[in-house]
Amino acid sequence: MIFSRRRFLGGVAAGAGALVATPAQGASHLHFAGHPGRIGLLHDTTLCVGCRSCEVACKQVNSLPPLVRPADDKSVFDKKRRPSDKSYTVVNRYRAGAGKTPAVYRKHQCMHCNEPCCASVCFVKAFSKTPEGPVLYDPSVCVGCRYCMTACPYNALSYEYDKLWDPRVVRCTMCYPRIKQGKAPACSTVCPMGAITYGRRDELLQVARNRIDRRPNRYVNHIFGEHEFGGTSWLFLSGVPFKELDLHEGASHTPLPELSKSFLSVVPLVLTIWPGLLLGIYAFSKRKEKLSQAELEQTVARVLAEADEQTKKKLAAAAQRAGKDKERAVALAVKKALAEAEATAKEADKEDPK
Amino acid sequence: METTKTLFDFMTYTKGVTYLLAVLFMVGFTFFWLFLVDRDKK
Amino acid sequence: MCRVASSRHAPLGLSGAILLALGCNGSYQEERRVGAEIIVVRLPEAHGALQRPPVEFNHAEHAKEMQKDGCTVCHPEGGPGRLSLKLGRTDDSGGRDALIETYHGRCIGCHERRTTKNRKAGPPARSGPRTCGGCHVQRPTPTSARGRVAFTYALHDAHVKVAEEKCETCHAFYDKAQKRFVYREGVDGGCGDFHSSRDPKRLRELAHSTCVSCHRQRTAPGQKTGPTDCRGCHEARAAGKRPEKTPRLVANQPERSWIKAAGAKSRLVGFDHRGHEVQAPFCSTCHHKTLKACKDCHTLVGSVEGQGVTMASAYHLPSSAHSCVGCHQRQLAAADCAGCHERRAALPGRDSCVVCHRGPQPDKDVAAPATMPAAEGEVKLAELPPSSADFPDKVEIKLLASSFKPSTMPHRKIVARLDAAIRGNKLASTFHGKVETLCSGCHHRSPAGARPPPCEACHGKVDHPTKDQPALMAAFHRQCIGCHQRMGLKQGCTDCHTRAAKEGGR
Amino acid sequence: MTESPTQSKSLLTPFNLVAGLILAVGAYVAFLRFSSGLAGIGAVGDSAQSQPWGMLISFNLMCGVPLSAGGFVMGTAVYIFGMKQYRLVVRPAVLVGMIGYFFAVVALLMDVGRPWRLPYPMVVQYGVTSVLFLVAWHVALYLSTQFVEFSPAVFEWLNWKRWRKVAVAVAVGAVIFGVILSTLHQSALGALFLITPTKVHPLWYSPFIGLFFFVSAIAAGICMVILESALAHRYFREKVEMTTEHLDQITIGLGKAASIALAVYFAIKVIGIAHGNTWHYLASPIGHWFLLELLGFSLLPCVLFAAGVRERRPRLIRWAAGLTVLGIILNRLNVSIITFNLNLPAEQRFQFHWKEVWLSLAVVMAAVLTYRWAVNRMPVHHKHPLYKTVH
Repeated sequence: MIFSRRRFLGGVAAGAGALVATPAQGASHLHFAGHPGRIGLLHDTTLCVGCRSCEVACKQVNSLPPLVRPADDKSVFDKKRRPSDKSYTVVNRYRAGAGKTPAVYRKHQCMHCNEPCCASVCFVKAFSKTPEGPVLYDPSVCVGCRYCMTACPYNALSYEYDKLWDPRVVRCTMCYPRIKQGKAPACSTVCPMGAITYGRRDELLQVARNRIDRRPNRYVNHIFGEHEFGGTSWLFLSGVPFKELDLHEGASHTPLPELSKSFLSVVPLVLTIWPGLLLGIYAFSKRKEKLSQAELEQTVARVLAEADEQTKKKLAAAAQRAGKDKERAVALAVKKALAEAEATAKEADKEDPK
Repeated sequence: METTKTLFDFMTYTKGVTYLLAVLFMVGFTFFWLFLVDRDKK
Repeated sequence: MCRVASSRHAPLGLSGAILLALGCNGSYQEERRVGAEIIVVRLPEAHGALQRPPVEFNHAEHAKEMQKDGCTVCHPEGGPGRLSLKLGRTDDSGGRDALIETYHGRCIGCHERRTTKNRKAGPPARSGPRTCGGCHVQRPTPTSARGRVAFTYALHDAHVKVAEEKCETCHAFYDKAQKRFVYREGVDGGCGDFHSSRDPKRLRELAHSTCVSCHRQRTAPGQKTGPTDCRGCHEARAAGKRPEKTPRLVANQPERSWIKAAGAKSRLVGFDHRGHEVQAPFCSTCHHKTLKACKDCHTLVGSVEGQGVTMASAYHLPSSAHSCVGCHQRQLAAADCAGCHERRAALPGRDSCVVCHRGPQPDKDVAAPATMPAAEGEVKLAELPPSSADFPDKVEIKLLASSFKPSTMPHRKIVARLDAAIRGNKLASTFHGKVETLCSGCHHRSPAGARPPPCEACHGKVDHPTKDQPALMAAFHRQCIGCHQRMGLKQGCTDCHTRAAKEGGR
Repeated sequence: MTESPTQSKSLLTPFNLVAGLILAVGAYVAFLRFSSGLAGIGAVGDSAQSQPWGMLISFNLMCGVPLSAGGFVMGTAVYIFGMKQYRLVVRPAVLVGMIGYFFAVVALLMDVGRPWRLPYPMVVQYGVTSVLFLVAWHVALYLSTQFVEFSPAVFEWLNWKRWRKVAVAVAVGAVIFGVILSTLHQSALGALFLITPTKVHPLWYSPFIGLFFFVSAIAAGICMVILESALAHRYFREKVEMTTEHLDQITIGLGKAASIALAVYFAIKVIGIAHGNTWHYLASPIGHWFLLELLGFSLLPCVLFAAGVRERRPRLIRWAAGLTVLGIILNRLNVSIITFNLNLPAEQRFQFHWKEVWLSLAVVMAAVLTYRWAVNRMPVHHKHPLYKTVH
């Protein structure tokens, strides 16, 4: 048995959502090497002849509808194809007709990334990276948001759009049920050229390096999938630049989930900093409002008091003068004073900043 | 001009440009603000 | 990249950085190839870097456009009938500012003049840019398609005919006593012999002024002349072998000789120099820049002149284009050879030493004759044996019985095809001394000649990943299809297999 | 209870007819979606596989959410910063925000494969490593928060005095909570694309994309308030209390804020280019398209806003607001559809399908009608007679 059956402890428990304590130890400078002894597949594109036996075998194993056109009908290669819900793997032809260089074929399917971004972007955690290597999907929780498909840098995931009640995200499972029985993935067993080798990923890397060393003229000195976006379970050898095979040549070695990590790390900080900050600003503006309110009231009181004083003086004067129209004059004075007070209050209001 | 080969060189260059731009925008902002509130004062 | 910061023109740096940034190239650029006619104009290193990106000047387009006006519009005469290779000057003595001024004045001036002229005359206004960004375009660093001039035997022959045996026209050695250029037969190679080690720049100037000036002057009707544009000489093209009819170039080389050196222990190698001459397009295919013998520099333990490459390496290093083994190995890329040799490429094999090392032992008292007799190099191949159980006519393979009827492999026909190719090739017949050598093309890792063990002995039902050993089906397919691919033969499924009637899908 | 004056008018107005047509066909398309799956609205072939997010996500969600940012922006300004002069536009802004979010969720329900499972990230299993997990939680929480913020209007309409009292009491808390949520999910919508550096064009892709989405959402929110207040003033005259002078004053104030937001947005976008050193892409056709978006739909409205504020021209400000809204839509579509997967062959890239576009429009139309229904009934643009003196 190639795999150790180590249990993956960690992550978030389903249902209640309580965090299970993980035995993980972290440090910013360390690298997560992944499950030891996990399996992989090596696709040597210099051997592939585009016979599409792998497509046929994949369809049989996964009970998918058979090929529309016979496998040796080369016209399917006129168009670039991608995996779909009807075929989990496709072989594409590259470089045809470009000068005298012979055609190169590359198989396209889920790469089973070491750090799968389909898993990291799933908001119901429907994906899991098994210790054996394959990335698996659980349709029982999938909502169908298709963020995983949007995120996949290899465009390897497909959706069963024509299903109404139980559409699933589908793709190569690396024949997980077969490998659990100790069998190799179907595509690797049928390849007439032996262009697909199945084995432990670390051993496959060594095999690939040996092939490059033995025939340096045949191969580009690079194993695609060893490091790209943190590495993949599927590894590729090529005699032409990987870019020409529509693979992300020169891609960063950083796993893609790392890119959203920085944003996600800000979230708890915003959740804790914002309330303090906003309440602070709120308190500040409230205080300012209160101060100006107090100031306003003071001014009004002062003006009213002044007006009162004046009225009293006027009243006294009027009383001194005395006369029949005494009462009317008093009323007039009061009115005037009140109007004045109001005007002063308004002025104060204007001075008050927003 | 050669293409950048190291992260250090890349950062040296892009940081230089971004800092320069940031300073320019800061200065620009001052004038933009003055332009905006110019009439309010009168 | 941040040259601006260290530029001598600090005050311009700030604004420069922004302008630079606006036209700056990205960091993850792919390689960009430009044609041989593109000259990248930079300042000489002594003058520091340009503030703006270097200019990619299309010489061919300008030359075509200026054909009527003649080359001298841009290139002043540096001597009688000799053009300066530089723009508007004969040397770079002016310094940085003068140099920049020359280019700006010349280019923009001309573009402007042509615009004003064209404005009166109407279109086409092929005037060229007049603003900075028009010429100084920021692009990823280009890789030029310009190659070394392939001055083949055939070309040499054509030049000899035209120069009417006046060798000193090109092979000019300055004789101080006679105070003129003379040709020294058997001594001089090309100009490079003398100049390349002293001043490569001077060599470039000389080559251009000598060749291009001569080509330019030969304008009389009926007079044959050569190219005057960059691509004419510098376009990389396959050199090929020396045409049979071109006469042999003689520079004191032997026709046949023993390769021997003081202290060497292996048997001497009989080398047919004349026979190899027709296989190589240039002398420099084997010799480097001079016509010295290999062992002159590549001494037994290596020397400074030989860049430390020992004699053994000089003859055997597979990666070298100059070594015997290296060159022989490159011949294996031919379709007739690649079928077997793409897989069995680890030359030289241990048993192949004697193919070359067949001469007398060097330490024998009997000295080898100074020249090698003509018969020494020849090899006679035996005929293919008759069909037998050990050498079957046809082999039936029933591996894919579920999908296909048994496939018949025409064993004898395949061997005969390979045998025929070998017989037609002198190098091949030398190295495939025995018929059995052919067997190991397919029956690899088993002793040549004897009835080989069955393929199933190693290639089982499933592959062995760590040994990198394919399963039997893959081994067959790789062997057959791989060879057919490399030899350009039929590769379709039904070319070997006949479909079983029941199966339709595959 | 307020009387609805529209009841007396005929329902057969041209607007109602067009709206009815859009909704009727939309209902048919929705029926197709819920009878034959997403393939029923055009999600077929390689295009749908490589471009799983179509108009319902890229337009209704990606554009609907930033254009509904007005509620949180005005809430912050009035309740946190104490800019009381904008108090009159808070309620309509919150209403627009609430309706915007609600119908973004409606679109989402149409788009996800198994809509009945939409609460799963909240109740069944937590995918905490996903940015979408944040979006889901925040949109759900924020929608509830906005309902609390808007509920006084509903309670006034229903005349539930005690409930209204409670709602008013928690208002500031709700606003602060809303601001936190908005900060995170507006930027999270952009951060969704952090993981697709190979798909979003380098000119649009940036580590700052979350910040870009957040800042542009502020501008979008302000512009929607400018437009909404002007349109309401025009089409719901009898419901609007505000005088034309007051409206113009508010428009100018908001225009100032919008011009600053856009100036900041423009600056950080340029710094984003410098940060990624993607200048050289600007010289390509797609670079010109980028420049059109950046200069024509963010720098230009920024300048127009500034000119409108300085010259006191509210009409100009309203035009600039319209331009900004278009610019935000263009930006979101550029990121999620137009430049997405640009390196793939055409048949694997996004293809417009009339059914999906129609469904998307129908959802927008439903939002507009809901808005009209609410404005005609609830005290949105005017104070309820019973609560004239309190606020």
